[in-house]
Amino acid sequence: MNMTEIKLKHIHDARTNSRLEDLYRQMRRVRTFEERVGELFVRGQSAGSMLHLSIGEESAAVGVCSAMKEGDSFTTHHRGHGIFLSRGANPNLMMAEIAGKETGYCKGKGGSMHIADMGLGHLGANAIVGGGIPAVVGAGLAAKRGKTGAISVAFFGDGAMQQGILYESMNMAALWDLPVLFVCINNQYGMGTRIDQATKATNLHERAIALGLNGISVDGLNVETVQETAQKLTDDARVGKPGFLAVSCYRFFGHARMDKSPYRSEEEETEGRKRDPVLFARDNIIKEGVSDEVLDIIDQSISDEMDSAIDFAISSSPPPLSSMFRDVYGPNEPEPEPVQTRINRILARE
Amino acid sequence: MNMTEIKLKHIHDARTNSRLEDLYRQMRRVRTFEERVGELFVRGQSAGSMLHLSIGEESAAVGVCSAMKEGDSFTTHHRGHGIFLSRGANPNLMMAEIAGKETGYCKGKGGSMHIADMGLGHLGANAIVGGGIPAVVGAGLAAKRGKTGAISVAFFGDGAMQQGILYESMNMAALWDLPVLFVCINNQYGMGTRIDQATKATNLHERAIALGLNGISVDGLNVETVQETAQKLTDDARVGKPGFLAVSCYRFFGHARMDKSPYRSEEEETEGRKRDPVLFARDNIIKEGVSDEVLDIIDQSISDEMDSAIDFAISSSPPPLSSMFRDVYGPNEPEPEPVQTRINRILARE
Amino acid sequence: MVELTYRDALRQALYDAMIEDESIFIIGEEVGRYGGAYGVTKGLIDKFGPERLLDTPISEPAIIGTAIGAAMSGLRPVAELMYVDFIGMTMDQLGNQAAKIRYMFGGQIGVPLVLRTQGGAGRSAGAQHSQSLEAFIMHTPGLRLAMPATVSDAYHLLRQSLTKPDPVVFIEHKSLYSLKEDVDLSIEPLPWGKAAVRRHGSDIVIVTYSRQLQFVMQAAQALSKQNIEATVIDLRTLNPLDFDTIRKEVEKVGKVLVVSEAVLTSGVASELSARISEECFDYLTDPVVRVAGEDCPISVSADLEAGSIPSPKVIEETAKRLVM
Amino acid sequence: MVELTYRDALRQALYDAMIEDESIFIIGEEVGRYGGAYGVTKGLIDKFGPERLLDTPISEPAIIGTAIGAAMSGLRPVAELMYVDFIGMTMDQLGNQAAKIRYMFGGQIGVPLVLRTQGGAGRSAGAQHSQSLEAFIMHTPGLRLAMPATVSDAYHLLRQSLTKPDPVVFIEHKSLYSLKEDVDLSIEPLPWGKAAVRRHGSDIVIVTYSRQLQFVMQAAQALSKQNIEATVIDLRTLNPLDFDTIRKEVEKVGKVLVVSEAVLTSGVASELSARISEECFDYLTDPVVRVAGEDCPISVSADLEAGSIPSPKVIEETAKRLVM
Ligand SMILES: Cc1ncc(C[n+]2csc(CCOP(=O)(O)OP(=O)(O)O)c2C)c(N)n1
Ligand SMILES: Cc1ncc(C[n+]2csc(CCOP(=O)(O)OP(=O)(O)O)c2C)c(N)n1
Ligand SMILES: [Mg+2]
Ligand SMILES: [Mg+2]
Repeated sequence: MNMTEIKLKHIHDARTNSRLEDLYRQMRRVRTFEERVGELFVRGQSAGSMLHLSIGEESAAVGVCSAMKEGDSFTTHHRGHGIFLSRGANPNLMMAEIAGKETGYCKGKGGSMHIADMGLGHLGANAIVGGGIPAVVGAGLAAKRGKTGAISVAFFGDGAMQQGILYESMNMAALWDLPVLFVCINNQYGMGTRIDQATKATNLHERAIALGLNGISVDGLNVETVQETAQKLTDDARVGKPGFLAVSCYRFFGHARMDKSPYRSEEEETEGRKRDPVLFARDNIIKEGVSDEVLDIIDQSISDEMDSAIDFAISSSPPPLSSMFRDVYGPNEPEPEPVQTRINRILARE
Repeated sequence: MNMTEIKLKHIHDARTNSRLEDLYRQMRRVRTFEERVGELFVRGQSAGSMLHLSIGEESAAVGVCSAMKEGDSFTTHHRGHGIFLSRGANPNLMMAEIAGKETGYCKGKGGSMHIADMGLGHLGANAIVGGGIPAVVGAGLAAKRGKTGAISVAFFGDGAMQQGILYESMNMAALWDLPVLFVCINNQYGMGTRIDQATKATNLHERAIALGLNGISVDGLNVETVQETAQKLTDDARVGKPGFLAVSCYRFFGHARMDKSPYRSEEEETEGRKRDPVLFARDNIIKEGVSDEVLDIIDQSISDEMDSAIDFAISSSPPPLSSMFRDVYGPNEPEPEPVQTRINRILARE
Repeated sequence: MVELTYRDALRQALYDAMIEDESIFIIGEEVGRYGGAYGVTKGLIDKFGPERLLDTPISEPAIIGTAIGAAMSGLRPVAELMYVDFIGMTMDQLGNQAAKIRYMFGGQIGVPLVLRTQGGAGRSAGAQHSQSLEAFIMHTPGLRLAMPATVSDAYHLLRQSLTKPDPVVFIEHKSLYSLKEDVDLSIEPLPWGKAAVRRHGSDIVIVTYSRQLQFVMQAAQALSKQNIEATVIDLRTLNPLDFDTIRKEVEKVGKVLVVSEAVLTSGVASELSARISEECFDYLTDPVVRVAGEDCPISVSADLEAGSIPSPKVIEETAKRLVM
Repeated sequence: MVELTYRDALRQALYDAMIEDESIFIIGEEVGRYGGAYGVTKGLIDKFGPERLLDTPISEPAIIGTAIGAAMSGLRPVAELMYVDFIGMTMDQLGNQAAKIRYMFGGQIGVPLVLRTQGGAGRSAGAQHSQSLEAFIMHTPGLRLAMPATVSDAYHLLRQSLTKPDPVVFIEHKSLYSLKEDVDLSIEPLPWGKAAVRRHGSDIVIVTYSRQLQFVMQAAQALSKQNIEATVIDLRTLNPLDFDTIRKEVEKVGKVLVVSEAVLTSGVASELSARISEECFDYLTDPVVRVAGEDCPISVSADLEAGSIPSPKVIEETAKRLVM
């Protein structure tokens, strides 16, 4: 135990950890993790520039995930670090994967947009907008058939609300009474397109209702509201009443790390960032009588944890070239022939 | 003029032709046309067995089409004979196309499921469920930009209600205020699947409303109701308020000519066929005081017309083999090379 | 020996596999109550119930996506796509998801789904219901591809597909469903991934698969009457591709015809022709000749339809010219 | 002569064409206000307004479908698909509708749309954002296919595409956008459908297209230092395919390398290799060799990514071995 850990333990022993404090801690972990991902990029250590940070969206990830149970499964969109972390991901393995390293969750082959962990029920992030949505219908089918009591949750952005596959998936989930929840993290933008530039129908949950699902929209400022709503919807889903939840929040930064968001005004951004679910929770905890200092200690310990994740990622090696043909097919199955092997054979004919 | 024509002219001159009588006449033309298509199949003269008859659905075709104007465009699904006919198609050219003959609308290359006539605004029938829907968004865009005052109407079945592309298309039409109408001919079945086996949400228009469109469901028994509702929706569409209309009816016969509908009971079919929009209209006309005999004469003239269509189709020739490579690309563009030409060149090397 | 149709053999394979493996279920449009658009799954719902014969709405992309999620959750879905012509709606789920999940996620999990579908011409079904689109699958690493040409293979390849750890696209041919053969299903089948030499001859090698095998065999018989003996290779699976068998036969003979119903340009015949030309270069006495579908859509009119794919006559004549 | 990037040349082509032809409009995700994911359409909205730069929701199938309907109604849409990797969502609209409408409807109407998209590796964008999927297009009769490799072609091929009566899929390469060249756009361009011989040599012919032209030219220079002179053919359009130019050059030299970034099996390189082997059989002294993408998904990790596509070094060494 280092000093911070000792202090934390002391605080923990001294008083009952409130639920809000726990939610705060989780949101802070997401926030700090994402900040470190940004640093990884600045240091030139991330695999590519396609890094989508979920800063500003922490309440959606944490609020919904805290209403999920062990054994539940989920898929996420490209902006899924926070969700995965909230479901228990190891930040070291995440950061290593984002850096494209062999020690990462996917051996450095997937990266930020294709991260997964079957052990934690993460059936995969997706770089195709809407691409991961129907898989939860299948997972829901399996859970229903196996009577496992598990649910499966699809996380996606407001942009995916205009992808046809969402409607097909929601219709099937309703038709078959599946333990499935669809969660739209409405950060107001799909790249540079504001939600009202993508649709006239901004009351997103109405679409789900029209297809026969439970449908609710909720303001994401207060993580407790999100958590409670999600709890209701997951409870229903668990007994075969599929649902849809839209959590509105604000994408604090650009779409990806290169995007400076020239398509929106500074005033809008300033206003948007005021609706900070992490600070909002922090303020409420303080109102409950917890001191700034205690929260600072929590923050510091998270900061240390994420620093280690960066160190872990940077000190790891990229996957070797020899791993290129591994895992295209299952074990003991015929593998692809490398182009070079074929060329050698052809040219060695004499 | 033959005898029937003279009689008809006489009747016409004698009294004001009611709107209902006109709608009846059109529905009867569809009904008789489809009956003849069935005969064509029985005689082994149709191109393939993929013939989808719209018997029982005449009020949807006629009701909506009579609310359309010259210059309007439309696409249909695979069960579109009645719609095309209601928009003014020439039965001879239709029947020839259905028979796969060179004299048909598409030179015998398209057939029943790929029939079209740009002159009448028919942008094409489609063998892909939902495949023709988004084209009306494009046609609507063009009409809006050109300020033509035209609308574009997509006709499709209840089965297409579960295709994602419909939602994408409706969303765009609403977003851009396009002169577009989506018409679902809800004949209760997609092949052997009853509508409530395909979705929990059988109030189909609610989905359109949730996306920001005008949305109405109407019973298709009375063609006048369909016509009036369609008139309202086309009027709105014409000024940039896109709409959706579901017309409920019953598919009297099997999905295609080979299908004997074993998946539904005879009682259901008997009940369903009682809801016959053609007979319903006929009864109402008789109630208005027109005699059976007058209607019989109308029917007979239509029967003659459709007999001629059959004769025309049967006496026409199939397209010559030489037309195979025509119209793959535009005029004066490089054409595909026939396999045989290539083989000849390769084998003639010595 | 029993006489079975291709359709019955497929149904039998599904039946036997479902009896043995509880995790198998069938999902698709009209697979249950209706029994499949071509009758392959007819009656299975009576035995296995609606939970294992899941009738779906008409939502092709989500059907495949659902099968993927189920496969990742321990089930073994057999998804049916009514026509291979609709594959263009599902290539994202198939090519970007199913095919890549094992690889992208570092080998954590596979997607053991079988996508059954059917293709090909022969029923005047028009441009959108008559295509042969196997090249899309063969060009997508991560997807296996089986295309049975015989009744026995309809059975065995489907059984084998249902034991594979990876997504298998299984393409039947609509004009083969009523094909009848006497088969003994208890005989040990060829291993998965192995081509079958259907006929031995010393004058020419004809490489083909799916329905064209029937046409090629007809042509080979006609050739035989003219004292031209053809070796006929039926590939059975295109991924894995049994190139060793092709090489062995080609090296013996030096003259090769590749026959495929699909559109010629950039089709499966192109891959086969290229590999043979590259790898058997010193053994070829003549150019490899592709007999394939015309580079145009397929018309509804029967003559044009028949004319746009290889015929026994064209195969025979091309082979003859190549040999002489 | 002005120095332009590939990106700028594309923008200039759109600009010039839109000035000349009022019916042209651009439709796609982020094409207007944002200026395109790779900046190609940046600023055009200021000149042409939101009616002609139509930002869409994220609805790929309906975007293509909308473009089809607009094209059939007298407009000339340029639809942008942000990544060619998403083509699997749109292949139905593209392959079953756009490609077949003229034919199915007996020549009544064409679908003069241009689908601009970009593909290829080079940005650590992972398995779903780095592919080269041109074979899907080349295998679909009715679709034209252009893939510019130079700044000048970026301009001219796009201008030419915008005059064609049929759907043109126009695939840019993400790693070429910042390529700079001195160009004089007023010089009469090569005709549409004609390949360019980028370099003449008597030892080997290398056939390629898109970004691999850059790699091939680097390899050719390195080879030249070793007294091996390569003829380099840049195909420019894959449909139409200028096989006459290939034939002419191959007949002179007899040794051929085909280089493509796409996955090898059943890819465009297969078609090229097959045709060359069949049609130039008597002129080939050696087998045609394909240097192409590996038959596996593309990793996000930079080394694996680079290793899974042809490199100048591999091209150079393969050519050398073939010549020696
Ligand atoms: C099918 C598909 N279309 C387009 C893209 C490009 N793209 C990546 S993210 C994105 C915006 C997505 O917006 P949203 O769903 O709201 O998620 P957010 O980025 O806001 O989290 C777009 C258009 C893609 N990756 N996949
Ligand atoms: C994309 C696609 N999926 C499936 C089919 C097969 N199919 C043809 S018609 C049909 C039923 C369509 O039902 P509906 O839309 O209600 O039209 P209806 O036949 O009742 O007029 C099906 C499943 C198809 N042609 N296209
Ligand atoms: Mg968003
Ligand atoms: Mg129906």
